[in-house]
Amino acid sequence: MTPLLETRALSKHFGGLHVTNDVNFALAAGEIHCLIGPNGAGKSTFFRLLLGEYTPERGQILYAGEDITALKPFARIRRGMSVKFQVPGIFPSLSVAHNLEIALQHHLEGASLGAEIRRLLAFLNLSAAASERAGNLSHGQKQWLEIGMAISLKPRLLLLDEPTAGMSPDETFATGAMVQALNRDGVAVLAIEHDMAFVRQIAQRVTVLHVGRIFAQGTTDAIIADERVAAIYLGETDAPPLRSVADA
Amino acid sequence: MDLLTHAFTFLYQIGDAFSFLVLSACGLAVVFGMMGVINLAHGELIMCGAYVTAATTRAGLPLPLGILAGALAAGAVGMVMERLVIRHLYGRPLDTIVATWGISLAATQGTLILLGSSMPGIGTPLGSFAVGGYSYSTYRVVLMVAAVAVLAGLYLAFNATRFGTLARATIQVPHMAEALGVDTRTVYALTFGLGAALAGLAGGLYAPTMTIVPTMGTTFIMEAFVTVVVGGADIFLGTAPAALVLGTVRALLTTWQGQLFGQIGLLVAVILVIRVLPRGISGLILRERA
Amino acid sequence: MSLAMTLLRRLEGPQTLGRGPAFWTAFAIVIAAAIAYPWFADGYTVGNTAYFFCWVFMALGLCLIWGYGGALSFGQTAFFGLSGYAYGVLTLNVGAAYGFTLAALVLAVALSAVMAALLGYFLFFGRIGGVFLGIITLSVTLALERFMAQTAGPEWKIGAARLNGYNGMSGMPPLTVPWFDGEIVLFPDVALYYGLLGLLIVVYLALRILVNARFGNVLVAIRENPERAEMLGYDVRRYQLAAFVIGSALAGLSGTLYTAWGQYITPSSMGLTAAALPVIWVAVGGRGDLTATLLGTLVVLGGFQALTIYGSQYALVVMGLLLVVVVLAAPDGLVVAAMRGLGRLRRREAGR
Amino acid sequence: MPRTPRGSRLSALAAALLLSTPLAAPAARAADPIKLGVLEDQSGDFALATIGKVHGIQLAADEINAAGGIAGRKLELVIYDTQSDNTRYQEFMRRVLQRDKVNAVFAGFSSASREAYRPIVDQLDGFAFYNNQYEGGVCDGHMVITGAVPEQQFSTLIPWMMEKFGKRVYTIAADYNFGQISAEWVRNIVKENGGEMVGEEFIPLGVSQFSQTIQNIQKAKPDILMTLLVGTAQASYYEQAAAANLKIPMGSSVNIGQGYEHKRFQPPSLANMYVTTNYIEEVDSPSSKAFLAKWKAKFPNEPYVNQEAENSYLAVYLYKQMVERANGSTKRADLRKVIAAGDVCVDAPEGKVCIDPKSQHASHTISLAKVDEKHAISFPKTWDNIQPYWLGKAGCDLTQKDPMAQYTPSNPPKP
Repeated sequence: MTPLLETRALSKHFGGLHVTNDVNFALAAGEIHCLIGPNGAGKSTFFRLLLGEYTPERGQILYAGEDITALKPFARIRRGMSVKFQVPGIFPSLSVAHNLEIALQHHLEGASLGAEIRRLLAFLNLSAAASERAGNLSHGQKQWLEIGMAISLKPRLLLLDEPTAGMSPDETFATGAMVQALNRDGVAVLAIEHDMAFVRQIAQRVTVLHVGRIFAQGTTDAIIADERVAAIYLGETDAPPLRSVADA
Repeated sequence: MDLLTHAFTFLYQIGDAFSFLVLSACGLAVVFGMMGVINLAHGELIMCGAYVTAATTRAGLPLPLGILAGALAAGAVGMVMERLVIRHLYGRPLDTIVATWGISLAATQGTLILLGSSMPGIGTPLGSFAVGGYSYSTYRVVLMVAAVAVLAGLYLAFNATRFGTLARATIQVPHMAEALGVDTRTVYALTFGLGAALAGLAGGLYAPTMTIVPTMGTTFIMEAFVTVVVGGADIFLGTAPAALVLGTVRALLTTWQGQLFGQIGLLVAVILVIRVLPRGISGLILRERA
Repeated sequence: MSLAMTLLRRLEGPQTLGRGPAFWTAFAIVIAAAIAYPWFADGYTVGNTAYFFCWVFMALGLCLIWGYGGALSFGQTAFFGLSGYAYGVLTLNVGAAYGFTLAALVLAVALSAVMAALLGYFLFFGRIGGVFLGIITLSVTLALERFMAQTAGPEWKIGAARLNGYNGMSGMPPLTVPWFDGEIVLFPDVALYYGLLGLLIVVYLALRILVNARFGNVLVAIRENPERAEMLGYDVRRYQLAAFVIGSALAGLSGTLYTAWGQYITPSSMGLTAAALPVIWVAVGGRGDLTATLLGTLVVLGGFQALTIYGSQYALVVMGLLLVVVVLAAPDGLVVAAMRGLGRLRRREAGR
Repeated sequence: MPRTPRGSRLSALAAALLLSTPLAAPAARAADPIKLGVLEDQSGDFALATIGKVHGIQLAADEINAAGGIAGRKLELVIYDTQSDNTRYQEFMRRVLQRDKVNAVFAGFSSASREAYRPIVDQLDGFAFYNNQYEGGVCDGHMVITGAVPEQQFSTLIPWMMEKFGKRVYTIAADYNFGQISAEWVRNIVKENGGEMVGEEFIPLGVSQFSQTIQNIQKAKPDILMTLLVGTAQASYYEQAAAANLKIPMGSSVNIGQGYEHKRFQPPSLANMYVTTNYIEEVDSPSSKAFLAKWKAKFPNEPYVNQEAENSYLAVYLYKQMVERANGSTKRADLRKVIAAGDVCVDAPEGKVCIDPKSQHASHTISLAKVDEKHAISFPKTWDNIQPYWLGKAGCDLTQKDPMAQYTPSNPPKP
């Protein structure tokens, strides 16, 4: 079966620094896949390549069998990809409901638009904050709002960049439940995540990136058990490398 | 006319355009490059420097000290401006443009009301020299030397002093600098003051060669902006090469087609450069180096 | 009736202040007052108000580009001048018969729209934003000004129309509306006033519909967070370009009307001072809202004129300081601040 | 082009509206003051040269009022600051004509400002005095122009300089109407007198750096340099040329007489400059001295009394004479009948000044001012009664026809 998303020999470098190096990656439809790796491993760059914010020097990106390497970001989104950024990407001075409306107006209008906004607000635990300025929400609520906007597009593939960053354990767990609920409706998920509890909660498969290359790949348990993976993380905790351009 | 004279005249013209661009732009470049602030009142700071220089020189101060006084006065005005207005607008670059434009309006007209429609000039010192049948103003050569000296001075200030280190740290990673106990507000204020003082210096240096009127800032401002935009955020890798390129472009176009083309050429250059190099020349150089 | 209700609903939305019966009643009263106004004012005052109306279109256009779209264009005057000159060239060559001045108006505005599309394509598809956008647009208008300023010679003419350099082009006819038994010349004063009032109401309501529609939603989304807007599948460049074209066409409309009003257009209407004026109007009134911009522009125009009359040489100082104070104390604009204050007051009254 | 609304419902409504407002002015009674609108730049770029114009009008009005007014009516001035801004001229010209209902307007410094208000004066049938030296060519029955024009300044200056210094002439001029048209005049007069143009360079307004220009001039080695530079930025030329030791005799129609550069710049940057002007405060005649004494008594802080200040002053007296000879009428048609008689003259501080009925421009006494090393002024020559001859010769005759247009030597009136 054709994978939903596939990269072939994908490479990107900044100056002399290879931040994505010959990555061959595949994601099946309906799968929840986590991308982990120490800081500077090239996870965010990989995401930006998938989204079209960066152009690769070499390699291809295929979505549902179609080569999308040269497509602009918005065109990829229209094909059924969707993203939630690490820093909440919302429209701060607009109301929460208005944020969702902008995401939903692609395919809905009038009364059904209003109904869908209400349904989503309930799903996101944000009903009470519907007319609040989005910029005034708590950090966790902003994350949820952005997830709500991302799923408003009815994506087949959802990219999540550290969806639980800055969340309390309760919020993290609720987020995991949300992701799983979406996945039951057939949405494939690719998530960058540091929180191993969260990874364990949602991931079906895990890929480890290290210095721009795929370092290991497998089921969650297998990866957690892999000593080499632990070693690169330990290396990181001892001496945190400076944030590179790639991660910024 | 022999080749040597030709070469000298051409170099003199480029040098002349270069020094004008560098001196009018470096203050703006410090403020824009380091702080991301577009200061539309830059021309009025130049005017302030020129007024103070002219006034003190007429009062009997030697010209170099007068120029220094002009730079210091403009720097002080800049610090006050930063404290009262700019400080409250960090992170709102478009609002800063609007506010500094308001300051510029009020300053020009306020000067007219307070000090009259013009100030007597102070005359260009140092006389002239001749090369191959042409005579040149010696002071213009001083201006070229001053432009190079200002660049060198800035390089030292930012790379060899504690202020420079702190300033660069503050600008690159503000929260980190703050965490390390740097008083970032003071650093911003000093940086803005430095930019203003450089503007005042430009005004002081050009005061002996120009009519001193409240609107004189506008004759600098467009060139200054063009240079900074073409140069990008870095003063040394941006402003200096940009001034050189633009100075050459302008000298060539002016020689070839007259002053109008020299002027319009500058504006077209800025449009093209932004299109091709959105981060200016320094962006290009930094990317190549990285 | 239901059509009217639908229309009314489209006029309201999160992108515009003022909604509900209270607002529209006030709106109707203001319109009625504006229609009755010439009965109570002298010819000069009416003509002067019509003159203010000429400028408002440019302000509304900038409000759309900057306030809603988040792109500060410092060069709207380029289109103002371009359309003004285009109107002059067209009417000086063809004349005013058969309502041609109206055709010239449309053509002149269309020219600005086309030029804005070209420039905008270059800017937005080149991903130029923030302060750089301001500097490029400013450069464009200054380059145009400097070019036009030196076209005094007899060789600079288009057909019968001499560009006439810095002194400006003059002698074009005022707007003329063909009528059953003759034609109405929209000279300043009452006839022009009603013409412009009608146009202003139409443009204002049309813009309200536009910004409250899907288009406006996307535009504010781009202002708030362009990356997120793109990641919701919107082609940010197209929306910015569309806003820029509409806003610039409105600047062109202002330029055409101004030229017809004074039968005169000059390069200095594209100069640095002129270029900054629309920014001031929009910033002082409140860039985030059409109504605020409309009111703010009229207040600032009237206020600055009054200052010049009564404050003489202090006018420019006051203008400059006012700008600084507004940016510092009421960053959303004076009218928006006042409207919010009013709303808060009313809520407090209601709460009691 | 239709000039008035005619036969339609809407315009009838408009007319009704206008009439219903209480503004049908009552016929002027003898005791009503005569109102003069004054639109001059008291702030902005041009203020330097124009504040004196307002003072000149105030001085004349005070004198006239002290002597009983014009035909028994006092003068009342309505003064607006136009801020060196063309749109302000448009706004305030409407205001003085429609709201203040002035009888005549004294307005404008730059030619652009004049062209901005002229359509409004024409449209509202006003009567305006433009009291400024300019590039010439305005043939408009609504205008009286008291400033000197190129033929008056160049037909005197250039032959005199060519005789004294040589026949090779180089022109640097501001790159706009005034500069281009003046340069055209220089070119024509140099040719008529057997001279040679060795260079011509146009400088955009606002340019303040002249190294290249100075070098071009050195290369061409002219005997005479005509400097037709305008504005405070361009004035920087003199300082820079002097610093580069450029010592070519300079001629100008615009410097000294307008912006008193010899007072503002450090000597000797303007040394060896020759200017033809109809008045500057140094003019050494009894009438000039008396005028200056009156001026300094009223405005002791005036930095300089330039030619435009005197133009403005004498314009009020010209207007006084017209009204008196029209038996107190201030109607434009009546005043133009007086002008058409061809002998409206006043004894101004500069000497005798008369209005030419064909062009409604003024004849002048032209003084040749020489600036020396110390920036002191001397007058090697004076020409009396120099006529603004060109427009009349080219075919403008306002006693016959009023085209309300501006012409240039290369774009003359069509026969």
